[in-house]
Amino acid sequence: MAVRIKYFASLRDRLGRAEDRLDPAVALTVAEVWATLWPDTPLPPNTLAAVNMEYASPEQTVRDGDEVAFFPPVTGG
Amino acid sequence: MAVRIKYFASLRDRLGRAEDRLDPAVALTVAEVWATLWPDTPLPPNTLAAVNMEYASPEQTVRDGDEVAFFPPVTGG
Amino acid sequence: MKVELRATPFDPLLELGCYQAGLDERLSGRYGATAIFIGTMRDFNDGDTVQEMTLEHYPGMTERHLQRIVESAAREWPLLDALLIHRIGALQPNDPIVLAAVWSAQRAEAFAACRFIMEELKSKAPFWKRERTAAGPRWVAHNTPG
Amino acid sequence: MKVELRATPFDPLLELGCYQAGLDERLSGRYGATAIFIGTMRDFNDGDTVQEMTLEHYPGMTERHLQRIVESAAREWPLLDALLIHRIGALQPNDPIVLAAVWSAQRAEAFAACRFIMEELKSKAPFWKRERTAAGPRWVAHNTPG
Repeated sequence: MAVRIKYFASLRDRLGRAEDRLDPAVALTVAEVWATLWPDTPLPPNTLAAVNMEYASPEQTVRDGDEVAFFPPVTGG
Repeated sequence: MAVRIKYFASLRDRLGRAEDRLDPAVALTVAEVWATLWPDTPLPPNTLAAVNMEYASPEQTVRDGDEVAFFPPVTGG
Repeated sequence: MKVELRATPFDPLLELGCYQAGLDERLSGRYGATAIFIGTMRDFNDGDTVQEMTLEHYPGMTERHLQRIVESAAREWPLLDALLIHRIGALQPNDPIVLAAVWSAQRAEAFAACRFIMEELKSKAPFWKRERTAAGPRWVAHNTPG
Repeated sequence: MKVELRATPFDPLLELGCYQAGLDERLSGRYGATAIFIGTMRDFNDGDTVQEMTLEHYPGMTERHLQRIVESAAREWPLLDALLIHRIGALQPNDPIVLAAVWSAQRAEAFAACRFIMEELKSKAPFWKRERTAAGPRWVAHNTPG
């Protein structure tokens, strides 16, 4: 199972990278994807998540081939 | 005492004239101005009145030199 | 702030562009929000085709009330500028009737003030529409609710 | 309906004029109301002078959500047309950021839909602003409430 992870804006700057890749042996939730990649860094408050470009809850299950994104509150307009 | 009276839009068309003049011996209210000029025609429902270009109630007293206007609901914009 | 009656057709976008060019000399970088409303003459109303429309007004009272409406909006919300242009006279379908534009730092007050100006104008400014239809001329009895 | 991201400066009034010229071929005389919002870059924010701004987005997700926001508005209100253009990339003060315009028969739905599009965009479309101030660059933490 392969999952692509993207980070945007201040979160990307803070983490020091824009993308990650994960090949977990078992199905993970969005929250578990983060915890696996960043075991020492709790997900910053107000961070939003998307799976395949749709907003997702931390409990949402991630499937093979999914793209998971983490980003701060949006500030467009 | 001299009072000018103006009629606008559908009300003017209905009355067949745009202006009137009144020289009442005593002070009149807006409603009395109408009743004096049009004793046989009740003020049509929803008719608005203005005194010196400010919206006025039927009870408002009209003074010497005032301009009184009667018109239907406004439909600008 | 500018409030104006126009007896001949006008181009709202051109008016906006010209007005904003002058405004930018004073306010460049200060406004973050512009809310604009344009009212345009339709070729139908109440189920009938409308061929032409005449906008009557009460000279003096109309200008005074339009001015007051814009001033009220500027007292109620922190506006940086406002522009209000309204047609009078004979209009053809698709002719602009009214342009209301407000500039402010942020969007909430721009939206609220623009809406306020239009609702006040519709309910208080002495204008009257007479439509020419196939069945002859008729006065528009009342505005649609906001 | 048109939804577009722009990587270079655009003129909202020119865009509106061009779009409406095409729209008039189909809808001349049918729309009575156009509600427009233009968001412009200010040269100050949170008490500091802002020299430049960069708008980051999430390619793919941003376009999808903008499109969906406009479609939601068109489902909720009887819109005749809508135009939404949003900048990405490097902006200078006074540069337009966003243009939202809707056309409808009457004003209530035009105002409501334009406001809805902006509030949805502000809360859901994945854009992020980074400002350059005298003290260095900083990310804008959140939007002002609508």
